[in-house]
Amino acid sequence: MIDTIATVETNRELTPGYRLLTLSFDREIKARAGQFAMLKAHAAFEPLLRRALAVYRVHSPRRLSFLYQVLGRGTQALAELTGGGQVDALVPLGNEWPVEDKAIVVAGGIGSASVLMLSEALRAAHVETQIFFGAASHRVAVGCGLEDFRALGLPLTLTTDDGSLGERGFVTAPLERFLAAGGGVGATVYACGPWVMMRRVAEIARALNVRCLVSLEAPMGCGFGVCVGCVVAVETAAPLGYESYKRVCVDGSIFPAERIRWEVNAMAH
Amino acid sequence: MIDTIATVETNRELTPGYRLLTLSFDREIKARAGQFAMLKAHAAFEPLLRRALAVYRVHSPRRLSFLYQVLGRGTQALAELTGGGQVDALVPLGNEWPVEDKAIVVAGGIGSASVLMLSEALRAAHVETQIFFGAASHRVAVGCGLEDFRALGLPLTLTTDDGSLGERGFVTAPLERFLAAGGGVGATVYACGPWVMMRRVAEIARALNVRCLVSLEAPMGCGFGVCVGCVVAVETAAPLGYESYKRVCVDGSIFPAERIRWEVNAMAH
Amino acid sequence: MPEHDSRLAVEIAGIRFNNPVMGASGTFGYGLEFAGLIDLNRLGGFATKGLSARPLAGNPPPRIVETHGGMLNAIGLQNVGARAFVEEKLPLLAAYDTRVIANVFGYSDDDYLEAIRMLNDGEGISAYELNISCPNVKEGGIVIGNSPTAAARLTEKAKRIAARPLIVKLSPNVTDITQLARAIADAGADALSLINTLVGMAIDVNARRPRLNFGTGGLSGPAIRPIAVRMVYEVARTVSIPLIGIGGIATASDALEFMLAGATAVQIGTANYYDPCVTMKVIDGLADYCDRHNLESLAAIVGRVGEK
Amino acid sequence: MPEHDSRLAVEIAGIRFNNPVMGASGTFGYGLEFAGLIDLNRLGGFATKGLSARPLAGNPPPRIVETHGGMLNAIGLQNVGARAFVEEKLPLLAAYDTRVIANVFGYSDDDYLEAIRMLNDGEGISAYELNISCPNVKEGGIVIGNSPTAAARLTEKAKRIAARPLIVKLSPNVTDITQLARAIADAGADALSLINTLVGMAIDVNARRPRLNFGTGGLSGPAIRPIAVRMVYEVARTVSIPLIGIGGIATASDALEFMLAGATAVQIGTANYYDPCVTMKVIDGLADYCDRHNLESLAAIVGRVGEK
Ligand SMILES: Cc1cc2nc3c(=O)[nH]c(=O)nc-3n(C[C@H](O)[C@H](O)[C@H](O)COP(=O)(O)OP(=O)(O)OC[C@H]3O[C@@H](n4cnc5c(N)ncnc54)[C@H](O)[C@@H]3O)c2cc1C
Ligand SMILES: Cc1cc2nc3c(=O)[nH]c(=O)nc-3n(C[C@H](O)[C@H](O)[C@H](O)COP(=O)(O)OP(=O)(O)OC[C@H]3O[C@@H](n4cnc5c(N)ncnc54)[C@H](O)[C@@H]3O)c2cc1C
Ligand SMILES: Cc1cc2nc3c(=O)[nH]c(=O)nc-3n(C[C@H](O)[C@H](O)[C@H](O)COP(=O)(O)O)c2cc1C
Ligand SMILES: Cc1cc2nc3c(=O)[nH]c(=O)nc-3n(C[C@H](O)[C@H](O)[C@H](O)COP(=O)(O)O)c2cc1C
Ligand code: FES
Ligand code: FES
Repeated sequence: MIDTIATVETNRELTPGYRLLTLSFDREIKARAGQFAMLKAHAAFEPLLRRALAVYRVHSPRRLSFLYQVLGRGTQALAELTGGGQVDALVPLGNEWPVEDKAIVVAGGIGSASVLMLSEALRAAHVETQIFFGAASHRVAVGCGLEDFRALGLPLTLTTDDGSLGERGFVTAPLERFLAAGGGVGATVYACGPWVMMRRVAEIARALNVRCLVSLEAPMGCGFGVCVGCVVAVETAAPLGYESYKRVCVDGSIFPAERIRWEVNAMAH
Repeated sequence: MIDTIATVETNRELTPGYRLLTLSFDREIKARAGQFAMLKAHAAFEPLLRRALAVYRVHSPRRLSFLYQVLGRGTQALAELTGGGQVDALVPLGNEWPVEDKAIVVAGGIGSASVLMLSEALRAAHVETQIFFGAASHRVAVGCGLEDFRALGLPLTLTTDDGSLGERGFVTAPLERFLAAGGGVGATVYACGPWVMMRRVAEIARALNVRCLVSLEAPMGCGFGVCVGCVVAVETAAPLGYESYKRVCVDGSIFPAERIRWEVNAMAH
Repeated sequence: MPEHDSRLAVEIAGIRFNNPVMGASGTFGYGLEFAGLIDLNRLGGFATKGLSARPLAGNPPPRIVETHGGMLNAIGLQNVGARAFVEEKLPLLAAYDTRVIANVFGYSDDDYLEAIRMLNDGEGISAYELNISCPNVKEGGIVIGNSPTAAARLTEKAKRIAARPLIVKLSPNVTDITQLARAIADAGADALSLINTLVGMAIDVNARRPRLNFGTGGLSGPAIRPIAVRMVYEVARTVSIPLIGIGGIATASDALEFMLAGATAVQIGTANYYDPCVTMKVIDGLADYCDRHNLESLAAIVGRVGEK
Repeated sequence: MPEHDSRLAVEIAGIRFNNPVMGASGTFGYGLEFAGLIDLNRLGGFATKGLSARPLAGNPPPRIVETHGGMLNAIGLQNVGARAFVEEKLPLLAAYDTRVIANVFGYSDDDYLEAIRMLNDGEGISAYELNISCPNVKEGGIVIGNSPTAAARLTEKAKRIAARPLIVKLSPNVTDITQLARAIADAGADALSLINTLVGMAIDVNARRPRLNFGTGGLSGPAIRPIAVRMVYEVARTVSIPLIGIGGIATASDALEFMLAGATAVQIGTANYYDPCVTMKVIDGLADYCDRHNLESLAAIVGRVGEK
């Protein structure tokens, strides 16, 4: 974990509301698939807190990219950055996706940012991999890095909510058909996306007895385990004990889906 | 007075810590010498309040320049702007410098920004004009627009605190010699600069019986007369009456020097 | 005259406001200062600068200093006086279709009553708003608004002579704002507005002096909004008279937080300084919200924050 | 071990701190979380996460939400418990040359005393800091820290059994913080720290629910600094025991405001989240200030804000 000021190389809009930020670092960053950074425009006085963004790509140990959706004040301030601009960065953070023997990658919306490096790693390890990629529309799919996923050459099933590209509907529909048809035997499902999507993926995987890992999102105060603000309720032996909550930033962001008490955390989403 | 969003054409550093900002407007702005604008980087969430900057130049009714020193958070946020950036602007504000028969212009530091247009107007009206231009150093003098003043071709006396250009010392020294030698007969002194400089200019002018106008600075909440935060204590018939304080933004920023109760306001500077 | 969006209309103490958006006292002058910037006829209303029985000069500068997310002010209640307001400002306001709330203050109960009597003579005032966050000179400098007993007593006296509905503006510098609210409601106030500024201080570390001439000042702006929303939420669950929410409002979403917490209307203060057209933008934003949420009357959401 | 700048050393209740900069309770974990980020040996000290007699799970999410200039938190005091702290965390902290202040809380006086007894067994604790901003279940949910009598009584009991100097941390949610401070000082506290968070609320206007699961939360960060500085200023003029200033500190200049107002030392909270090395930067900035102002001892400026 390194706290440093990185320099913006490029900060390119892919489609309206979606951007790719490439940063250069003064030191080597050992970032693995599934890890994230806490970032903030250095010159911005507001908002105060850094924002969690998954490491999208490691071009070299000193050059990382982040794919992000422009939502509120923090990502808006990032979107204002231009080449040469400075970014406060704490990186790398969180645990990593394990590479298993057979893989089903499920990306929902900008959740894709967390699984491109995983998909690359799976391909490099010659793991049998199936990608399910869902987005709201054709435009959003492009913003969520569709072309980068297509370039991997792995089998990819695409859905859009509005049917403007691929199958119409949610990504969980073709996933369920695939698993129901036996596609999940011996596989691990890796999911990252909106809370409701991950919850549904978890249900489907559990019902069909497929192992499932999810990378969770939570509002983060610090990103390094100290504020205890980013917790998620997990199953424990002693229901109301000290172990009832886990920090997404250091105990995750990747968790086995069956550990998550989806109904408790639902209030947060 | 127009409240609008202006677009940055250029935002050029003249010397470290001093910049020239050129804005284009969607409407015609009728700005006169001595008036100012309240400006803020549109996309910046902090600081909240706009900052007062004198209109340095009117290139055309839709194109104005501002010369500013980068000090705290507000001017730092302005300094981050690049071409195409947006600026919240309330303009024009305050009263204007009257053009009289004989003129002595005194600019101290970035106070110069308020008197370039005045000097131009005086020259255009063929008024006998003498400029006194003081700055901390050669570098600061350049940042305060020295070249633009020199280009007017009017007689100009230059001082720097460190002697790196022109006479060493404060601008009030050659001014006092000039007035003591009779240079002020029938003239109006127009002064803008740091509080202590204006106070001293006012003393010298009063002692030598020369009319003196000053453009004051004050922390401003609104710039259009409503917060009553920018006041200056003035001489009144009834000492503690309602009329004891005048708003710099709408009653000024230009005042006859003898109206100002310098010792009361000194606490603010 | 603009067409008003009837979905936005609200009523407080029998007064109908075209929409719930008002300018807050001390930040909206006498209203007229905004005539060149916004369409005053579109505004729900505004509270005047605090008016006292006699004109006041205010404090020496510096009177304001910006802080993170807000500002401190120690204006010292500079104002033309209640009499001059009635004679010089009110006639000019008659040209506009908006609700004028006269904000009143004093350093003793009698001061307040004297100012109210002067204002009773004025035409075109919709209500009075008592600013009770001033130190009471008679009671050894305690702030009336920090003492439920003192505040209730003043409310009762004012209500007796006031020719218009009486709004009392609460100080947030208290341990339990519900106790204060209840005492004032029981004393007969028609509505409550909250919050006034929080007492704060900023120091120039190089000069080693306070940044304000007065020493301390009132903190306002977005920085205080969470405190204000919480107080409105608590008071709404304590009294049944209508509330006007104030504190750091700069967007329609901010205004809606207060309405959901329990305010029937809102006042915008500091944001007018850095965004002079903010009131118009908030009104537009509230209409948008009605569109998006299919509301026939915005008033239906007042106090409707669920338990998350 | 780093060389300490002797100009920065301060003393509180007989404890020497290498410099006046500490991490604030609940924002600095058990200190160890920062070992990879800063040099803990350079730190004046830190207050641990609030420790209770028994471990606590804390509140369900969401627990935090950012606001303008600050954040609201309703962590629910999740902690490992005083016993586990003594057994598992303290031994690891022995490796560092910094002052450890154990922050203690409970829901009743007995809770507090039980936790203090457990901590009395620990090695390497320099002082206790009582967080009295928790609702007292026994007294019908009133917050001990909002009642001078309840706070004084707890202070007295705690002082009697505490094996280390006792710092009491004040709640800012009160009408008159000097009254609270005086009661606690008279009851025997060795020092006071202030301020804790202000109670606030944020609402999701689309979902029409509070943004925090708990409903309300504690407001911290630069937004509250002016309120905190004012309270330190007031309390410094009321009691003679040393003060530790807290609230929105993010720079050396911010820390100096508190020292000039009357604080002997400071604690930094929220800023650690967005600037994990902030404590080191503030220490460097204080040394710069000593250089620029020719100070042989920074302690000389404590309380020295003039009248502007
Ligand atoms: C480990 C991790 C990795 C992430 N990686 C990426 C990434 O690679 N790319 C990317 O684009 N995003 C990523 N995110 C999400 C990203 O951190 C948030 O989108 C970002 O913090 C939002 O900040 P903001 O300032 O834009 O929005 P805010 O102003 O903080 O909020 C924007 C809007 O979203 C709403 N909102 C905020 N948080 C939540 C929430 N938790 N649930 C529902 N609504 C919410 C707010 O109400 C508001 O309307 C990641 C999050 C985590 C925890
Ligand atoms: C009518 C008018 C016209 C102006 N025209 C120009 C202009 O053309 N160009 C230009 O550069 N500036 C001009 N100024 C001054 C300019 O407004 C301030 O420099 C600016 O507001 C500072 O903002 P900031 O955010 O940089 O600094 P802030 O963060 O507000 O303050 C920066 C530093 O300066 C100190 N400071 C702030 N205000 C004062 C004060 N009044 N006296 C002493 N110290 C202070 C602060 O303590 C801080 O250290 C003008 C001011 C007025 C009133
Ligand atoms: C400069 C200034 C002057 C104020 N004067 C008054 C006043 O005269 N009477 C009053 O009741 N409130 C006064 N207030 C308080 C505001 O009406 C409002 O309650 C407070 O600022 C919080 O709202 P805001 O955060 O939107 O500014 C003043 C506020 C400011 C900033
Ligand atoms: C997430 C969070 C948790 C906190 N937990 C505690 C606590 O357990 N005990 C305590 O005394 N103060 C606690 N505080 C209060 C801080 O110690 C500090 O008093 C307050 O945040 C103001 O300082 P700041 O503005 O620098 O954060 C907590 C603050 C935050 C933000
Ligand atoms: S974000 Fe602070 S503990 Fe996880
Ligand atoms: S700046 Fe507000 S009245 Fe002058």
